[in-house]
Amino acid sequence: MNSFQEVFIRYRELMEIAVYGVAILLIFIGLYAVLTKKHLVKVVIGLSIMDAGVNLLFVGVGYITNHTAPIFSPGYEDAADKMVDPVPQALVLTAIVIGFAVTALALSLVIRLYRHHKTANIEQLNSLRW
Amino acid sequence: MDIYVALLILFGGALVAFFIDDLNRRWTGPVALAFALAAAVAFALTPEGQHLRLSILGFDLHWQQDSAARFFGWIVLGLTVLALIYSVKYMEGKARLGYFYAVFLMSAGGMLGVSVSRDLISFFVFWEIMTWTSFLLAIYNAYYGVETKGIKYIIFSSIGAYAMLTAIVMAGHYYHTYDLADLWQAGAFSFRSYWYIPASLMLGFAVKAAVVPFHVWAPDVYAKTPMSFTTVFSGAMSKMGVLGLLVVLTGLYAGGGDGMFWFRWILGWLGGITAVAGTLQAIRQNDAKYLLAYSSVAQLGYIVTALATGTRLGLMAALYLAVLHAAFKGALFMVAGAVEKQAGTTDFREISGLIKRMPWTFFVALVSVISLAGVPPLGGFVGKWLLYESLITETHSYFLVIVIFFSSTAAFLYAYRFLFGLFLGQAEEEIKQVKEASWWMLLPMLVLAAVSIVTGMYPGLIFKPAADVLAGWGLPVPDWHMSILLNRWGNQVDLVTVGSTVGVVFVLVAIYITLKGRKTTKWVSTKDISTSGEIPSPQDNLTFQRGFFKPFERAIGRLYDWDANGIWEDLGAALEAFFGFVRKIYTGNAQTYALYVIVFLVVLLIFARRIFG
Amino acid sequence: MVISPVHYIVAPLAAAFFIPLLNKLYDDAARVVPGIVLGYLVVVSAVLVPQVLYNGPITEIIAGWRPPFGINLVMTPFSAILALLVSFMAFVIWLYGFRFRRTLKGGVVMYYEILQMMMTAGALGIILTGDLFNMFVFVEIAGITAISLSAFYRDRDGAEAGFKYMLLGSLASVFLLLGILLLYTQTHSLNMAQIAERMPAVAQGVKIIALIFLLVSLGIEAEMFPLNSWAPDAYSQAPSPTSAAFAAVLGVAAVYALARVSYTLFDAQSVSMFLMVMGFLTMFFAETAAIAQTDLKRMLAYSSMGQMGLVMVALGIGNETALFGALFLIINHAVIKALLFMTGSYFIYNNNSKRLVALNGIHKRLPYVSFLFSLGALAIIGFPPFSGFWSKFYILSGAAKRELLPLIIGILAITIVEMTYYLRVIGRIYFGKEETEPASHKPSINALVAMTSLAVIIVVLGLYPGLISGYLHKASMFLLDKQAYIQNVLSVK
Amino acid sequence: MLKKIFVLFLLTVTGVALWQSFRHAPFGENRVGDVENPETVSAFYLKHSPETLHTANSVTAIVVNFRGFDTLGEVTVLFLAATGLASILYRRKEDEEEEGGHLPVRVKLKSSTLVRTGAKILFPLILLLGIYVFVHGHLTPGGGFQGGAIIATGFLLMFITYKRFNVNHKIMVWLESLSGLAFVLIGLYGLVAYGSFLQNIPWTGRLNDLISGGLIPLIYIFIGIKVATELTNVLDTLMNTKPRKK
Repeated sequence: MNSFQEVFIRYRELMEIAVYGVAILLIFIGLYAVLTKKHLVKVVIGLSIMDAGVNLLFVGVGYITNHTAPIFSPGYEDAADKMVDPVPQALVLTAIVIGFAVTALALSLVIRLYRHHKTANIEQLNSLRW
Repeated sequence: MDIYVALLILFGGALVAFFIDDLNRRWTGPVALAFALAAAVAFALTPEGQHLRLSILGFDLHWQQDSAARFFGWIVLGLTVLALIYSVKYMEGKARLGYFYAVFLMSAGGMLGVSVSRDLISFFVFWEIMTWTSFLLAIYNAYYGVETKGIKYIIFSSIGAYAMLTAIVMAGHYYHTYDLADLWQAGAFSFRSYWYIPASLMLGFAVKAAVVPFHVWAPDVYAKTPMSFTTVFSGAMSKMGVLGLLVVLTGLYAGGGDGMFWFRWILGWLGGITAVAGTLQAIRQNDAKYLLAYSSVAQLGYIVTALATGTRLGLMAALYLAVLHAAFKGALFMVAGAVEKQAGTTDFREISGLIKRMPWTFFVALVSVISLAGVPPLGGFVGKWLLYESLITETHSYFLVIVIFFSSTAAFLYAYRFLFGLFLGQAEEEIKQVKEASWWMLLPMLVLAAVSIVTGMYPGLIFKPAADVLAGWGLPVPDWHMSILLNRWGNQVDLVTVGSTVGVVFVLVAIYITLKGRKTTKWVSTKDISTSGEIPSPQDNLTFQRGFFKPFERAIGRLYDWDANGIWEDLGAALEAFFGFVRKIYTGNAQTYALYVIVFLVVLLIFARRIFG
Repeated sequence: MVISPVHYIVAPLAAAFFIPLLNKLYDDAARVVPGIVLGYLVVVSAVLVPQVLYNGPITEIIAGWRPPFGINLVMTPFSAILALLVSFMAFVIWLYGFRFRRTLKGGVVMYYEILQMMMTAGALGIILTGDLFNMFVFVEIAGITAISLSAFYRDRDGAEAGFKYMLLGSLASVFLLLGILLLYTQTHSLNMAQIAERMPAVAQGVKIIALIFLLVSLGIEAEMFPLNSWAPDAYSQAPSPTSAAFAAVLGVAAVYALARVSYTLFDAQSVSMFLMVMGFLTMFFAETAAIAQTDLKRMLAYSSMGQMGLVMVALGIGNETALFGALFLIINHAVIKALLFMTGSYFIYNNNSKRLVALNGIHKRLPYVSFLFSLGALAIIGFPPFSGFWSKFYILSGAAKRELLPLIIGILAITIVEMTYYLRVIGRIYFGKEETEPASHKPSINALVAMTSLAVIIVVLGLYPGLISGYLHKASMFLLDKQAYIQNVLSVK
Repeated sequence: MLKKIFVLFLLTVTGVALWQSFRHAPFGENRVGDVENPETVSAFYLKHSPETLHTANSVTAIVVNFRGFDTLGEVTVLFLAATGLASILYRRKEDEEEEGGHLPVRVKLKSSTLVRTGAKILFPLILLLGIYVFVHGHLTPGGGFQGGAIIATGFLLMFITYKRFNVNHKIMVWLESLSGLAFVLIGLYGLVAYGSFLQNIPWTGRLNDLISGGLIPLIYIFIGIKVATELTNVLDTLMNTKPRKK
């Protein structure tokens, strides 16, 4: 047991704040950008940051103190009960890809909008209303 | 013959008529007529008392050919057949005939269905069919403002229909049945248990019967629908409201008649007010069609008042007037249609003196107007008599009698206006070419006029089926005689004597006038009467027909300021403005939309336990 | 190969991957293949739905791992009927659009066809899957196709509609992920049956918050007020067959997801009030906004939102009668709204304008299409004898059973608003004064077949609802029976 | 300003709610449970990944086999995003005229010699790394998605460096379609042969062998190819200013 792990166990509370807190903060920041930034690309960036936050939350939830990556490399064949939860990691892989797809699509829409409106200000996009 | 045959014939005929129009436009009318006749035959052949029980979606539907079904069914089918005979010529050369006849037949089918339905589900289904088909006919004439006014009819009808629907689902919940007989048994329409069930049912029926303040849809619709359908519209469809009210009344009687007092009071007065309002409005109309339309509203007011008494004579009066109103108002709308078809307009300011051009039409108009005014010896008189008698001797509502009496006296004014405006007076140059209507149009008019004449002498012809209706549903039945009216003090009137005396006098006078001829004088145009000191502009039509009853209008002047129509229109405009304001929440800004989502989320999070706890 | 529910997903997927290749060899492949696939799905439904209805639910194992561990597809009577509906509607919409898209040139047709077909596949996936995260994946498939299709016309408004949908859709997916994650941390499972089984042990606080996240995210997809602001834009800017599919395919799936989450994962009692209130508000705001629209497709879009609101109200009422009504209404809404969009698009096509004013007197140019539109309008208002009446009646009866008199009155009052604007349009079509007479595009034969078949369904179901009512009763009963669902899924070996 | 404060308030409430609810799942707590008698899905996967599937990387086992259906959906999402992107951004002659012809999508500046030479050397290495990653997806961290993404970055490098660099669309379409199709077909093979879509073949080799895990490496290779072509396609569409060749 190295010193890092000792520190970790002692300050588990702190780590919780660090990991969950950062993840939630990322969601927070992303949402803030989505809700207040006027530039379309910034809004899309906000969405990506949100995605990142959620993904981090996924990975954080799957973590188990002192456990290792869920890979049965040579020498770790019987270490199944010493591994972290692999399911959130698999899910996060899917979530990342989907996040990427949405971001790409969003950017293409931004390009399209910019071509038509000659501006990327989100407040200018209100020809459809009521 | 099974009970559904007549209905199937009508609805099938609608389909056939719709598609046959594409083949040959000339066949559409006769084919529709043939189907209506076939339906009438089928209806006649259906034995009394036959039941039909269906199950649809687990609801038991119940149709019955009882005396009420026959009574109202014949009003519907009789008028439909006559109106279709009339339509063949009246609608000749108009556009969208397939549409017209198909919807006409469906509408008749809906009304017939309402007449035979003895459970609330099929009653409502047919009621709605009748409503939307009649709406499609009401907007048939393209010039009618569909965007605003045309929609008024369907909105009011739907308010009524949905009030009914509310009552129906609630009744279904509380009593686990939709069958009328069971509901009557269970006292579902009593005001004691769930007062809103009968109340909202009656609201629904009152709207269809055009009772104040829900009458505003009626004048426009009656006047603007093609006259051949207005006949049915005013003559038969409004009677479906009467049928409905009768259904509720039956329930009240079955439940012992408790809690009836205020219902009787309110409905009776609403009927009285309707009668007065309709009459007063009719007096100042300048268009024969509008005059008749308002008059219809007023007549329905009498019927509703009669029903509201809920007494033996009152119920009899209501049923009797229902038939008579169908007869004379049907005939009068046909007259208006004939004049419109032949002379091009029904505006009093445009035409006058048609008597020589259209003598038969005039005869029908004369008979029907006399019957409408309730003057002996024609049928209308008997109905009025019964109404007064029930109000005076049975419910002692003397104020209401005064109101009704005022209204039916004032009705003389518009009755005269109608006759004079269209037929009497001096004939203008431009109507010299007008010809009498086709015999296909005159025939149904004469039949309807005959009903007024015959019932004037033998009202028992209608008393009998009406008494059957009342007896069949367990309502009180008065004594009745074939041609003798009784009153409480034992006096009696022999209607045959009265009728034949008046008839002989009428014939003698007619012969005298025909033989003597009328004096011929050089008259000036009625449309060029000099104004006292005022300078008329060229557009002014200076006929004396303008402001015909000016003094009368002046006398009751302020009453006209109460315009229910305006109130409803303001309400509608206010609602639309409100809706227009509400939809501004869709601002078009993507960020605002995202903000809505987050606000919604946060509200849910804050009140989480309250909402989902 | 025995027909099984997985065909619903695999056939469109394989076709979607295959079409780009085939399109190189044969020009029309992109237009024909989706039809074959969707037709095949209808056949699959025709085989599977009777099985499900008579022999009970089918649970299909995927990758050979039994339910709580592997992903599985569950075909309950409820989802089977919706799957049949969705695949049939998708096929009809494809048939309708077959020649319509001749106007599009080149490779674009291929993109369009793939996206449209995959939207159906996504919706079917949502309906069939028994796994919560898998549902998220399918929601995303449906969402991404829907966004692309909203912006498909590449004009200024299309891109705007797409962007709005994208923004709200991304929020929805983030919330959905958070909800799934919360449930996962508490129940250690992603299988809906197992989550439902373990739900009672979950702390109330977490449960409610997870529920809120799921409801908000599915609410966005199911067009719940105030989350539905993307809908009018997307519906009105998408190509018309897509608008029809939004209502008939995507809407169905979204409502299904909402129903499944609130009925199976959570307690129907606790969301009852919420669904009723929000459904009613959805109806109110949508229908009142519709009345002032000047654009036909936008009007239809708002009307769609109103119908979804009514479905939510019915789900909230939550007794068997109301659920029957809800299911019937979903079917009606899909069929009728698709018909309205189809016919409406011919009006637009002929006028080169979406504006309502342009509809004046159009029945002279398109008599049959106008007739069908009017039929649809009358049906969706709920006039008997069309099918719309029965669903409304059942929902009201359900409300009456819970003695919710104000709700009944409210629904009916809003129906009057709805009636007003639909009848105004009918009035315009038949009696409006015609101003111009541009060249007329008569509907092609395949579109006529598609529209007529929908109209026939409307009339037949209205006159003889007994045709399907037995199945719908079974389905709605099954939706209410949470334990049966859990049992069925978890007992599979 | 007021709006920003309001937004901050909203976000605070959301954050607090999230924080509160994730407190119910303490960080680092063992929620997997007993692996030998699995109660949770995670334990089940950890048990069966080495025992039944003989796949060293249990995340890969989950992604490709246990929850392979998700992955199929995920690949589809990517495919659909590429399709949607193409449908939104494809260019016609008319558009160019409408929009004034030129668009500053491709980098206008010429890259320096250093960059160009470096890219030339790095590109094959990046491709190799990508291929390595997805071939070893069942043994080491990484897999089809990661490998595909690495390959796509190689193409991105080339796109940025060389203005005239173009991928061969024909090959791309073939690769893209065939790899996707292969994934579905492998799944269908499971359905036909063993009665369950995507079911693995019984022969799964030995743990930690290169050829082990049954069909898992094969599927992951196809996923890798698919992702690589898909991402490259997306990049190509986003960067390309010229009308697509047909």
